[in-house]
Amino acid sequence: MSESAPALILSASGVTKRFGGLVAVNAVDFDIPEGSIVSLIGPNGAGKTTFFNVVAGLYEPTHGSVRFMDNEMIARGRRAWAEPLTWVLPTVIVALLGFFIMQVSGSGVALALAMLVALGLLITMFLLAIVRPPIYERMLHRLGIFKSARPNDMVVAGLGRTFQNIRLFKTMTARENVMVGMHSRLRSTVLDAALRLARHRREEAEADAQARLWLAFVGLKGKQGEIARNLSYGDQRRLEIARALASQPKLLLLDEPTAGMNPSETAQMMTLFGRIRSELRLTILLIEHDMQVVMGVSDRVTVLDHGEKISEGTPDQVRRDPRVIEAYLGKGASA
Amino acid sequence: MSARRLQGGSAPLRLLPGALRRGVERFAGRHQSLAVLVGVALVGAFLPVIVGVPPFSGFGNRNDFVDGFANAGVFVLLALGLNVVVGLAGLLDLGYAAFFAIGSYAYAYSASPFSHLDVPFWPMLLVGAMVAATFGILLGAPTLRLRGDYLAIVTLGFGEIVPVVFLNSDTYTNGTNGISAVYQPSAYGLFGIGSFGFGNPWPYYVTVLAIVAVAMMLLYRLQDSRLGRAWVAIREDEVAAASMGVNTVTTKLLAFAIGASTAGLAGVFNASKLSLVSPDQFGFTVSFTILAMVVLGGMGNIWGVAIGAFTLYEVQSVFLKQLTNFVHGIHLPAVDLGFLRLDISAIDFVQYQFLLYGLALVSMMLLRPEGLFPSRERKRELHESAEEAAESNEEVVQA
Amino acid sequence: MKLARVGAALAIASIVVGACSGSATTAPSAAGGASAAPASAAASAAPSAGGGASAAPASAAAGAVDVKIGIELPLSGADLPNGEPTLNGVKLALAQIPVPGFNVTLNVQDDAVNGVHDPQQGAKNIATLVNDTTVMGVVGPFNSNVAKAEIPIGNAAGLVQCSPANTNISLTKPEFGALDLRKTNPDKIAYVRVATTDDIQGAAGADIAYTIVKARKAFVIDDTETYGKALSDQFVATFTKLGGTVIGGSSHGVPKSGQGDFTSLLSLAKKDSPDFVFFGGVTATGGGLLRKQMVTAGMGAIPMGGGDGLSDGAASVKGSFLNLAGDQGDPNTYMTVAATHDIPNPTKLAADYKAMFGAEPGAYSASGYACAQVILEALKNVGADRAKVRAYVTDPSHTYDTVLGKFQFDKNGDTTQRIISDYTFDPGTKDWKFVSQKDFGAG
Amino acid sequence: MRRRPGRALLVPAILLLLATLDWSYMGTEQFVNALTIGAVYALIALGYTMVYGIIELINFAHGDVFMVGSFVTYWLLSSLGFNGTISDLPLLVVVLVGTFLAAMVVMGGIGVVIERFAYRPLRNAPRLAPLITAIGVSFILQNIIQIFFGPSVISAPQVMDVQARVNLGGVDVSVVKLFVIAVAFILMIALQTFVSRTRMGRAMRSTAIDRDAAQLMGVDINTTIAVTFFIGSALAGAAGVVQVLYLGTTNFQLGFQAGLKAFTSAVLGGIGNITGAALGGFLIGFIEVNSTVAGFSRWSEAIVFGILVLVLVFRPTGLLGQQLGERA
Repeated sequence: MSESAPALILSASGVTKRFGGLVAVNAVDFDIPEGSIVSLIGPNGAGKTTFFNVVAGLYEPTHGSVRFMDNEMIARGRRAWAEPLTWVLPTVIVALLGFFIMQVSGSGVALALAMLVALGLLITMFLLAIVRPPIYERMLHRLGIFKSARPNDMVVAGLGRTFQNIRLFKTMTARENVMVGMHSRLRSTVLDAALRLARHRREEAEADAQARLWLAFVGLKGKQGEIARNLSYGDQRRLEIARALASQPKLLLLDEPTAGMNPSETAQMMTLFGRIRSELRLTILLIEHDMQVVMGVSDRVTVLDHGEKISEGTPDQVRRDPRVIEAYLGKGASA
Repeated sequence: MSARRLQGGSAPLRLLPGALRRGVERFAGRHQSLAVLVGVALVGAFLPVIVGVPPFSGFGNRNDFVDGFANAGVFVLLALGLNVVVGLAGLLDLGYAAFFAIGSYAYAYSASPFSHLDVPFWPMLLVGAMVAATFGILLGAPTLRLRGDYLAIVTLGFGEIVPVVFLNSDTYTNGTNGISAVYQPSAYGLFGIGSFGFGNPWPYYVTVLAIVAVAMMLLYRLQDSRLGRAWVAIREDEVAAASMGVNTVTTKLLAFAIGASTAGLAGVFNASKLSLVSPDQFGFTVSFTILAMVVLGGMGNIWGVAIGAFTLYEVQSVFLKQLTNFVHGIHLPAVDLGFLRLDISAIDFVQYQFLLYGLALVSMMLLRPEGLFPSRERKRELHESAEEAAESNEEVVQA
Repeated sequence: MKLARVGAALAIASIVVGACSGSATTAPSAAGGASAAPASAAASAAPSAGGGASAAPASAAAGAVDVKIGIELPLSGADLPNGEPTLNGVKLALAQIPVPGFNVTLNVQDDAVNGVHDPQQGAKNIATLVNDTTVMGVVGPFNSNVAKAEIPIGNAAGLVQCSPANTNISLTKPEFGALDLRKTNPDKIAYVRVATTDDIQGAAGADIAYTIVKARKAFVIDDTETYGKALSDQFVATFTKLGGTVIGGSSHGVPKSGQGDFTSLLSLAKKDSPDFVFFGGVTATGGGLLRKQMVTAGMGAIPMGGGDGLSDGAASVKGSFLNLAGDQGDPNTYMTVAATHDIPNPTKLAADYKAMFGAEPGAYSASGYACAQVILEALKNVGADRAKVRAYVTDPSHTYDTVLGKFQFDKNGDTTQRIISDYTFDPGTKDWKFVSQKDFGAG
Repeated sequence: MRRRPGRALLVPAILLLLATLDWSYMGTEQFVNALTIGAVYALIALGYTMVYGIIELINFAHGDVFMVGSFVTYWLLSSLGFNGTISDLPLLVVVLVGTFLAAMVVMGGIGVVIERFAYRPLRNAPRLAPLITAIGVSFILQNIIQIFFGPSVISAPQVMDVQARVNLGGVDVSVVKLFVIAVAFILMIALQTFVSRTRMGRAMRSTAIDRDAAQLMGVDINTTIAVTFFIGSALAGAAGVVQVLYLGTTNFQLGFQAGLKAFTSAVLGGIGNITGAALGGFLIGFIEVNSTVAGFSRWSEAIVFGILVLVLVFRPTGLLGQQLGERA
């Protein structure tokens, strides 16, 4: 039973997203137990994709927060205004110190030195702010400064996603698309690449091999050389999944992966989901219109309508929920 | 994959017959960097020879040409750098000359009687590059969040501001007079050359060749790396790239920094060759010229861009002059439209090089956005085996 | 594919030949110079739009030694009105002065890029002229920042340059860093000029304002460029020294921005009601616009002055200062030229010039003529030898009797003739009218 | 170019605010100068903002359209034999109206042609392509002008008496400047009404908001975009006429700087927003004049572009613009 599922991999509480006047998502609480397949359904414009994008770090929520792997990752920024101060303050302090020393010792050298150091500090802080190494993040944390995670942060934390309207790198080959997916797992730096260090060459070779494996996994064996643009629609969907898997995520967000597929393709997709879960032990969050798919694969189903959660539970519970039926009325076909 | 990438752009290779060409490509595949160096060396050796034979020999003597080639080398460097920003990462930088200026001033300030710092040339190559890179980051950091076209404008503004700053901060830049008598590189007596001097263009030519060769080699390596893929990914679809774990900010900044540092190199070399740096050398026309070179050569294609830059420079500095002389030689009748008088035989075509650039930019974008050189390869690659196609990620604008 | 094979052959051949050429060319082109001759001969005819295709004197005897005078001037775009009359001055000199035993032609190089003089192009040009071994001396450049790029090259090559128009002090005077420009051979200067320097011209401007116009309160504007700023700064210095006051204490810089709109600056000036406005700059950078907008702003009655940068012909000349300024209220526009006006025989020069080019001589036609005279005289005395020509020209002991009158070059290459001529607008002829000239002596 | 009924009042409101401030340090004349320069920028900025609003293209050539407009005016007036002030009022009115109409129609036409041949083929190409094309077009325009009229500055006939003054609150103010400001305001109000009241205006707004949806609703996209270009370029043409009336000079490089500053205005006000563009234009005018008054004339350009950079960095949507979508 999914109720007794292990620890939550992701839990969103009171997530709200406004665009100007429009409330796309309204105070949605949402939990994903580890290892489960959870589906998010709802009529068009119910705010599914918006919620999705909030979770993926693409939108900053207006209210509420999202915990991922036991860390608060996504929420409205706190004390964001204070961050620039951390860049400037050290500089100012050193400069003042310099003045002080000059007053005392009366030597201009001290001031000049201090000024140089100050400038150095400014630039270092600036660079730190850009690269955002752990030290910097920890410092911000200590100062109570919180910035909502960006999409790439979420990927690093272990979240992979696909898009409703396929967003592959069209002019790249399938293999390169997957290798971009590995980006956050590869370590080689500019220097490694420029100097062609052994470690860089090794990493590239491994990445190449791995990419082929991922392509094989989703059933694109031998197509690694194809330009993404030239792949068939179904293959593009598979490639997107392979690209997402390549980042070795814990949680996989799939946005209508079977949209526009014929029954047989859809069936293959569903088996793929099964394998992703069984062989890779991944948790999956699924947005889907095709009720067959939803009811077939998911442990839990959540229904959004007009940005609000109107129902949640096992597929059967949801199917019987009158509010869901009401929400879907008029689109009886899918109900 | 390197082989095909090299072939993907390397126009000179087209001269070779099939078998030999394939051989070269196989070799290039295994030793790409070496191949680039050899390629540049061959071209470098070829140029001074070809200008010895008619019709070129009629346009001026060899030393003039070599001097011109050395100047062209500067633009090749600039184009290579801008190619990283525009061609690979897809960030339209319209203020690129600013980094050229920063590199030039960095050298002029630290190696001229103006400051009496007298730092030698060779270390300054690196320092200049680094200074330019730093400014690249400092400019990029706040602006890279912007969408493409906004970025273009910000960089354009930056490109306008920098010369004004150099113009008005007399204490450090000698203001409008510029810094003159900048020291020339010194080979410390090697090859019998102390200071490079003014009379003999060959040391400059060789130096710039070396710089270009190394730059191209490094750029190829980066293009083949994780970073190169990330650049193209951002160019293709920034949101998707970010959602695949690419840190768009740092990746773009690296593109900016690397592009800027190349411009810094070019600046240092140029300042040392011209021995003069003044604010009026770095107007927007320079930025746009370089952009035209990149677009013409084929955005994202290293060899193509290098050739595009060289061609365009020679066209404006040699061909247009000859054309002018030719047209002045034959006396065409003047077109007379009332008070509008268009006397073709009085036109100085050198004056209209920007018309040429304009036409080049427009027709390129409309007819073959992938640029002059890569296109043929790409078309073929698309029809060849999948593995062959593997490299056509070099062109920027399709989809 | 055939073509491709040929290409391949070429490519391979090149590797071999390239290697040889590399070693061969370390000695500066001997053959190159010769092969360049026809081209440069063609070039000499090129930029001179209309008038005097071949400048070779009629008296060119067969078998005479072929030598050239290099021309390095801005000859296209906005700078053409400056360059062409100067070039024509040289042509006139060549046509009139017989040089027995020599067949003197020109090697003309244009340093304007997109219609504006460009140091880089200048440097390239001078290198070209150095490589043309038949060039004995160069007339030019016209602009100071171009000169800065060229002087070191000429100095290293020992090719003498005579500038008809450069006025920037730092080009020659050691105390302003000129030695850095001639590092290679500090003792062998290769650059002389017949025009006197900005410090004197700026002073002359201030002198006009103070003594002739009787102005006490001046508003100074410069175009933020090398020539203009130096001029303005000197004007400010002298004018205050004479006892006048400069509004704001210094010059107001207006970079040559697209619209050339001085309106708000003039409104600013108007508040302090100046009785003289000085513009350091050239027509191309806003001289004419400024005067025109002064009139618009109701300041047409206030005299305006400027340097020789405004001296680009009558109101009939399209794009000239007077043409742009229009003729409302201009009688009190003044302009100085860093050259003598009372040349020994002005009418003859003007007549000959008109006869040959069908136009009035420009402000620097006579200077160009004089430069040519200097080089030709050296040629006559020492023969076709660059080094000797340079030595002769720069020898302070030689006195030259030129169309500008008698003068020498001091040890820095500056003319000893420090005369500034003042001109004003003449509503009758709609052209500049000579007012007076002042000799600032051998200072 | 979203419709913001309330905001139509913003420009007058803010100008009123500016007027109530104490400008004594700068004086009425400078105030008028600022308005005049601002008016020119605003007129050009409108073109930028409309085109951007509807096809999200920064039309780099727009500044040069303005430049060409000034040359058309010059050509027109001088070929009609006018070479100075026209004292006869009726004739003057006729000439002015005629010039404005002619210049606006001609430039509008040129704008449409440019769109048709340079931009339309690239409508679905990636962003870079049309941007680069626009730069190319700008070069081409400049050089065509240079071929016909030469590189040097041109002195154009000023048909209005530039020295005429009227007394305004104890200060003599140039009539030409007032005329320029008036023209600018009339055109802006006309544009505002056109966009908000007419059918074509609605078509433009809907196309700007969602091109595909508009197409589904039966809006002819090509015509709508063409009309947008026509109007934008026509306004630039009007600015060209103003330039000649006001400064009486022009040259082939006029477009770059002016265009850049006008674009800054558009961005400052919030690109895609007509009222914003007008507002931005006047603000830039004030910034420029004040930097001169404060004695920073050498820096004025750096200041303007510095502001551009700052605005784009801290509020990319400008003063009146709305938030953009995805962040990445």
